[in-house]
Amino acid sequence: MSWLLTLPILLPIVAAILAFLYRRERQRARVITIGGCLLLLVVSILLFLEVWEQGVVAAQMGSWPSPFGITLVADLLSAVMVVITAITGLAVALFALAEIGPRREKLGFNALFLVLLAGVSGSFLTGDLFNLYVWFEVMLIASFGLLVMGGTKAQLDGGIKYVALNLVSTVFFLIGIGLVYGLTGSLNLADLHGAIRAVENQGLVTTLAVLFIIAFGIKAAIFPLFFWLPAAYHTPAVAVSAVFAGLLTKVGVYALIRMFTLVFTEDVAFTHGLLLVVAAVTMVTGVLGAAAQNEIRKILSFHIISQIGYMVLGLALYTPLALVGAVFYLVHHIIVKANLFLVGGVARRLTGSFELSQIGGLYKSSPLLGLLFLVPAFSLAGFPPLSGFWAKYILIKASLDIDAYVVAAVALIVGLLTIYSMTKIWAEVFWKPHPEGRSPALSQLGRRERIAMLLPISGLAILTVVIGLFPEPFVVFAERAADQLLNPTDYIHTVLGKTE
Amino acid sequence: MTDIITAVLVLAGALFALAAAVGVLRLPDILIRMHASTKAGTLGCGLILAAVAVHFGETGLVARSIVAIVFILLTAPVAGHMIGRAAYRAGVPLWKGTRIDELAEAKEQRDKGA
Amino acid sequence: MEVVLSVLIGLLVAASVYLMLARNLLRFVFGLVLLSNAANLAIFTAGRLTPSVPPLVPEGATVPPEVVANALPQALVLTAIVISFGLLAFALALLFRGYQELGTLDSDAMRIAEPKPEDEEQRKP
Amino acid sequence: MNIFFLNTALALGWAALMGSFSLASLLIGFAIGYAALWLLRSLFGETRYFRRVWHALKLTFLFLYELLISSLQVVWDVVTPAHRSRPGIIALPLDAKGEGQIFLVANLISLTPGTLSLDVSEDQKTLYVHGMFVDDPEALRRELKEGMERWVIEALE
Amino acid sequence: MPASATILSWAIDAAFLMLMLALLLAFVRMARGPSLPDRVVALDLITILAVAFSGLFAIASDEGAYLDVAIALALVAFLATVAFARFAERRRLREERAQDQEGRDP
Amino acid sequence: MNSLILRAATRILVALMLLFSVYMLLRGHNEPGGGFGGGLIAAVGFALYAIAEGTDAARKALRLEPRTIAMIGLAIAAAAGIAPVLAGDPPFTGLWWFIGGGEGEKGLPISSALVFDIGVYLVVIGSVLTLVLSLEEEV
Amino acid sequence: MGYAIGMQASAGEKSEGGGDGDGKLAAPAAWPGRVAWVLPAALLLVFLAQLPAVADGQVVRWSYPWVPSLGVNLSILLDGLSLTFAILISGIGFFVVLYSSAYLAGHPHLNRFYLYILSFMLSMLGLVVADNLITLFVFWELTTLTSYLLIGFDHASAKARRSALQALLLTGTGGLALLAGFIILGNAAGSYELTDILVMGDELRAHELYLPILILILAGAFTKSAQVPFHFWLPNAMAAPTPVSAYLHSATMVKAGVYLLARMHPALSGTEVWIWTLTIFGAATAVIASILALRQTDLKLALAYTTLMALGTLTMFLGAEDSVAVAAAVTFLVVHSLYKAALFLVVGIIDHETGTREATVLRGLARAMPITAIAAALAALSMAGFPPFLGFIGKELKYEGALAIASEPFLVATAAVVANALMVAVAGVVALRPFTGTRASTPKAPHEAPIRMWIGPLVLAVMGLSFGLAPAVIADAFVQPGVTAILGREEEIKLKLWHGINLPLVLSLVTFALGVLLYTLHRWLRPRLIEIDRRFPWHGDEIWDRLLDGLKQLAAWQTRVLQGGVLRRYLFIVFATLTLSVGTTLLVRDAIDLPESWPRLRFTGWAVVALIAAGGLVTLITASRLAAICGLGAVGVGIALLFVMFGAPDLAITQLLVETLVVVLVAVVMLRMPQMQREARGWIRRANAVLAIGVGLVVTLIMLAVLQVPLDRRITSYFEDVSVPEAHGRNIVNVILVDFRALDTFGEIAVVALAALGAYGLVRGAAKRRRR
Ligand code: NA
Ligand code: NA
Repeated sequence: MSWLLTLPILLPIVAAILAFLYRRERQRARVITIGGCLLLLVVSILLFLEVWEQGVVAAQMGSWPSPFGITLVADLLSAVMVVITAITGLAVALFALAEIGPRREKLGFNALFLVLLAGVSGSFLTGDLFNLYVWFEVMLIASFGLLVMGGTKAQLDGGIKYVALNLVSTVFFLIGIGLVYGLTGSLNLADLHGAIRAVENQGLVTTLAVLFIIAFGIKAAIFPLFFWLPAAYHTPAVAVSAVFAGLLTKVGVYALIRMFTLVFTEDVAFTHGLLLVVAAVTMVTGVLGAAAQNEIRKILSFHIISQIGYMVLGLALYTPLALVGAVFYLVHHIIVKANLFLVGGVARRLTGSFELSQIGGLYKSSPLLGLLFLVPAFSLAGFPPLSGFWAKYILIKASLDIDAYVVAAVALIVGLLTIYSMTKIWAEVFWKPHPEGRSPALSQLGRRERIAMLLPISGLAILTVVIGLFPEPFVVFAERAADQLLNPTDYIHTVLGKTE
Repeated sequence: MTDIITAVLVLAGALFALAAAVGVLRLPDILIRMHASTKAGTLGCGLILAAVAVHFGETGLVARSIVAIVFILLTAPVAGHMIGRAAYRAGVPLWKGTRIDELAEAKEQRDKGA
Repeated sequence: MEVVLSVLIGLLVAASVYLMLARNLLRFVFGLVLLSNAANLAIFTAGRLTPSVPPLVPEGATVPPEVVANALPQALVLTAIVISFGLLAFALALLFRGYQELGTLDSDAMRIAEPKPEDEEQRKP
Repeated sequence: MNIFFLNTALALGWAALMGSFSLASLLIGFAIGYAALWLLRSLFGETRYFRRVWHALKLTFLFLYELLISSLQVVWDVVTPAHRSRPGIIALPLDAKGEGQIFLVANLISLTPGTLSLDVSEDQKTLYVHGMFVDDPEALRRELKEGMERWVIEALE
Repeated sequence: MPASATILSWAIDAAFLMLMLALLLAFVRMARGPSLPDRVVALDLITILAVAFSGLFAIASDEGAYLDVAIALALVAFLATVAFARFAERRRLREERAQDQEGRDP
Repeated sequence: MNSLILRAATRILVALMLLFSVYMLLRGHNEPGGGFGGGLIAAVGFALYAIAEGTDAARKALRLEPRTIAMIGLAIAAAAGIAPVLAGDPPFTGLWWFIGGGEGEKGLPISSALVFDIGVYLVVIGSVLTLVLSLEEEV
Repeated sequence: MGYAIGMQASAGEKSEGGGDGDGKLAAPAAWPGRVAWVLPAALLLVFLAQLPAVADGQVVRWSYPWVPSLGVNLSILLDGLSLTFAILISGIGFFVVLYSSAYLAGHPHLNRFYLYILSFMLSMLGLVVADNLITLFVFWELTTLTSYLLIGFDHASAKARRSALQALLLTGTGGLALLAGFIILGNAAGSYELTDILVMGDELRAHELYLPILILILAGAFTKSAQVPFHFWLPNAMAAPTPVSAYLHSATMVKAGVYLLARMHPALSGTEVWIWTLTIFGAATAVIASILALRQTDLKLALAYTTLMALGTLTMFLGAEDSVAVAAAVTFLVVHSLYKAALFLVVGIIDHETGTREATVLRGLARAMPITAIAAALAALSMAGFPPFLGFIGKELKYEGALAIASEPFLVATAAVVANALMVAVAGVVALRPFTGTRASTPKAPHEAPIRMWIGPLVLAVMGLSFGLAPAVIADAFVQPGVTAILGREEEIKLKLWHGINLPLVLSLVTFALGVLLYTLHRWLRPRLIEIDRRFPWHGDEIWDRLLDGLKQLAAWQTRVLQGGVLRRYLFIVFATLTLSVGTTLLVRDAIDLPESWPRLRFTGWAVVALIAAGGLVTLITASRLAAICGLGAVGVGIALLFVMFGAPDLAITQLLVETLVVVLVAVVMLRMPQMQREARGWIRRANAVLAIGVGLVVTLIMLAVLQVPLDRRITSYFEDVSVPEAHGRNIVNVILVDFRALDTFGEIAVVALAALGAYGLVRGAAKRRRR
């Protein structure tokens, strides 16, 4: 059992080490990378099945009992996030085969990429606050390296802002951890659930909760802390921005969900109320930001922010259905957003730019790419019967169920503006003729390149459609996951190993 | 007895250290200040480390104290040399009372030759 | 002592925030170093202070003799120090390359990734 | 240097006999071993080992003494109100050969009163020294050559 | 407490006081400069004083572990000084080429 | 850096530093020190070497590329973490062997924790030197 | 006007394509065209097969649990209403597909066209047969999506793209409102199944959320069915190929809103709000659209406006409770679908054959294209409401229904008369003038279209005549079951051609007279109407543009303010947010807890604290970066000394080592960097200072409050107890690092290794590039 929980972290790191040591043998390094991602997927699915059947599972690193040693723990949310991480990782790694050249591979792209996955998995699986910090940092440093690899001016400029703001978040997270420890004497999340309630000065607990909202909020890119994201996400290699877009902010959202369902749940009116306001403003500012952009990746980047608002909304409403929505949204969004970046990458490859004004003409000669764009784009916009519709629908219903009409309206309007941006891309990149009269076609790509690019995109698109057409199992899953979040007794008992 | 020796060493060491600091603050130019820091500072620190050796008297600690003292004796003058040379080469002005500069003369001659 | 250190931490944080808000990125880095130090000190202080007695078990004993300093925050701070070193080293390399490519350390002038609207207009054909 | 290893082995043997590897017993063992080897010196043929150990000891103590003096001078200098030094930089022609000797000379000069090694010329033949009291450069040069440099050469050759 | 121990504890206090005073003075020089090597000398002295402080603390707390701090510091402080000195020297060389103004830190 | 005095000093100092770093590594479990401290001191030693003798000499002295050292260190640490799984324990469980232990005496301890710390040591050396050398060569 | 359609689109593509990819694209596979019509035909048969049973009053239901956890089922409800729609959709769909195969023959994207239009048809069918609100909504949105692709089918034209977007966003807006309305309705009813909801009319009308539900659902219906003021998207949507317009924008999609109103009738109708809203919006739409229709010279646009008129009329009548009014609506629905589809297709033929749709140049086509002329005449007569066409019956019924409407018979009747009169005129303009008179020159020489094109309009037009002659067929098959479904009660409806002389007949005569007058005057009227329209202050289209511009400006403004590209502004906002939110929480949650007394401190403590503070201060205020670094060094040393003083030798060692390495790295890097410039003075600096103090203050206050709580040391105690016996290490810190919390350490060394790897890639990556 314990190995199953540890492997999603150790496996990518071991693969990273091997890929690095074999970096001069390009083929072998690539095989190791893809193989590592595949294995990660297998392991994560096994873990998910285990959690699905057994309920929450936990493992004590070093055999030291909780809350003394570090606990790795998977409930359904963690497990599914690891699965999605593996899926995204595999898809992006495949895409990277066609995109990342030998120079960046030799500089350690594969190792950085794999360790990024390890950091993300670690963040999802750890049951310890400080250990979460560590995995955050692993993820962060890998993302730093990936972001600026290649070293163009834009990358460096964006990278500086990205690094600066993320480091600030990191330090405040660290301070927060210190304060939580100083207040409760514990770092184990399950243990903190009780310890935080035992604190007399609950006002102080709320204050710390707000500090964590800020620290995780920067990672999650909520309003008004998201600046690092649009500053940087359009600058690196497409594979890199795709994996960032899919996973990084979601780790922040995950951390918010974890902390604000397991630890900080005593002053819900205040903390979750704050989150609700933040969620609404985040949705709006994100989508408006996108409306102002005319570059594919910039548009998509701002949409990440607005979508984060939806997920936070699910947490902020703090009802069973709302959490179902948040979980569903997380899963859906990662798949869709990563895929949109990948499609954008292919579009750039074929047309030569990300700037809407400089490209076009894909509809005519690359209908398949058009379809592969439409699926995630309209899913993102919440069109039925794609995955995004159900995600949005659940959240709106959850809002309306508790008479939160304003946020429901905001969520709806933001959905509309999302359509606006997605169709802007569609109209400019696909429908509009290419300004230089070219007819970019997929046949321009070599066979292997085409497979490496289209296979992951198609796979993710099919997944989107499958979730859209057969949402029931996913909803059932999300309901169970949400139930585990709202009633963390299982989690706590599994970790602390006692029954009351 | 060891306590008394320790006390003396400690006091002497601290005194030299203080003298070094006063020198570094008060003396007129960088090279002269370095005399203070290199000599008095090293001795002060060395004496306190010697006090550690005396105070504990255990083999491991005594050996480590000696290692530390040796290390300081090895490094302090090198550091002085490095800083002094850098200061000189960087053209940090010397005190007005400086009487003779054979290094500058040598450099001049070299430059002429070149 | 904890009280004094709390105030000191506040001062360090204030100084670092002020530095980080500067235009010059070197100042930002200095601020970051200070902030990391403040954070480490905060964790250390939050674990409460025990004068002079390190968390070492004497040879032959099975438990530390008396009240010793709290070992856990020390381990956390140690980890944090090393991590922030890694991050800082990377930030320095980034700054170095950034200056090489962008020719400035003035963050206000770094407008490649997010150009001013008027610049963007000019860039268009 | 074989004899040095022999001497060290004797020290270790002594410590083993005494059942204590404390520093004191090792030092005593070394001293006793030194004495024994000195007595048997004819066995080793032509060797400078015994002299060198002696010179090294002499160097160490002389150096420590000089360091103390120089530090006291600093103390004196800083506690007296007016600054009365007459500094200057002089070139010291070197007889010491090789990095090791030059390094030791330079270091010792730095740690002794009134002088601080600044630089070594590229041909390794001149050491530039900053002196605090350079009334007579020639006298200072002579003093340094006769003192520290000679002691070092003695100890290392 | 035997008299010698009293004397020792008194001596340690006095030594601490002197070290702290020394630290303060060195700090003033460091802050005032004016040249880079001046600051480096001061910083070098500060680290030397920290070595002494650690040693002294080892005696004061009767805890040998602090000696290791002193050793580690003694080992590495040298590197910082060398790096700084090299910086000052190399910068000068660069500036002779670039006609920069940083030769004297204000 | 072109300084005879520094070069000569470095010979001795680096040897001392490396010695001390191994000493810190090995006794870290019982006294202050350990993989970090040890690794950092060794790295400082090599950095000094690089400054005094040039980066090429430092690279030659290291033999392996520093990045490779770091990765090998990471691999060793990972192996120490995973090894207990083979023994049926959770990852990172300490495995201990006491060589030559008898009555009362535990003997010389060899443990997965030590192996782990060696991994830490190598990672620190490799990483710090990667940073120092690559920056040094660029500037 | 130059609305590019079908063939023009492909010609346009050839000109802009630059030639390189065209060879590959020119010939799509032919087989989809040969089988595409099979699907609508088969569906038509399936639905027709249901007709007897449904006409008999039965309701076909079928349900499959789709997302049961969310109460969403794929359930089908086939009653009179939905079957009427289903038959119209599949029937007209069949003709349109057939027509398209000739109309778009050779178009490079013909197969995509089939895909879109068949998808649209399926979505539309799904919409009308759905028995579940959410399922209905799913199909509703799918029609929006497929129509977006169809309107933009001529994708190279900017106008088509704009129209597609406009239709998408406008109907999308309504769709979102509809979703909210459905969710609230579902909550109010406790079910999403229409079958359940439709019998709960009384409860729903009494529900406290009735009004929001109604408004939201009406918003959906009105935008989809292009009611004033949302009408402007529909004429713009004529950018689509003509078969699309015929199908979507006359017969089917725009009627989705009408369908929804009819569907919701049993549940929501009968209230004042319902009646007045539908009547007023419907009447306004009908009248305004009729006037706008006469203004047009583009035949297709003229038809588009008459479609608006029809939609307004239908809405108006659905506002009523009276069975005759509702019967009028259902009848007119069928009538309109038949003639309007036929006329659109005719216009398509004209366009296809002559190359223009301009009413001003089209004359005397009857000889060249006789069958088309017959179809046009039949359809136009039905449209104008001449007996014995079904259109006449529909119109009579409208007047009868209008007069039967209890609340506002005069308004409704007047609106109906005006609209119908205009319809007569437009019928003349569209179907009479082009075929009569003497030929004028057209871009292409006209001749009769292939059978696949004229068969559709002809059959539809003939049906308009035959159903007029045998109205009972329509009445029994569609109208009566439809009315029953709409009103939710059994109704007996009989359609007759001849009612005797009554008020409706008089109104009919007035209509004809007025219509003929308008037709004769239409060329005189047209410039005046255009002038009036031009002076009219609010044009939906312009408002739309202004809205979009406003959105863009708002977006640009927000981006300038928030995401201005300046790092320190980002940081300022982040720090300010931190201070304000955390500080406010501290205050409002009463969390501040200051210690009572200040502890006494030994001078060493004070001195070290002073060293740290002074080092920080130097770093803060100095203009020299070297001094700043030295200040940092002093801070580092000071903190190491603190670690020494409080029992943390391991920490002190690490701190010093790391500090040294940082200094070394900084010194290396700084060689290549310029000196720090002075920071700007002034208010920014003061604001920064205030903020910095704020952050520091907040941190200190929280620290102090935390320290007031006694620390629970159980975890450390455990470590102290087991460190030696179980983990065999006496340095507890090290044991934590390599054993108790080894996973932390593992992650940490991964960070360090990756930092090195990343920095190496950064530094060396550039080096290699430069060397190249
Ligand atoms: Na350690
Ligand atoms: Na363990």
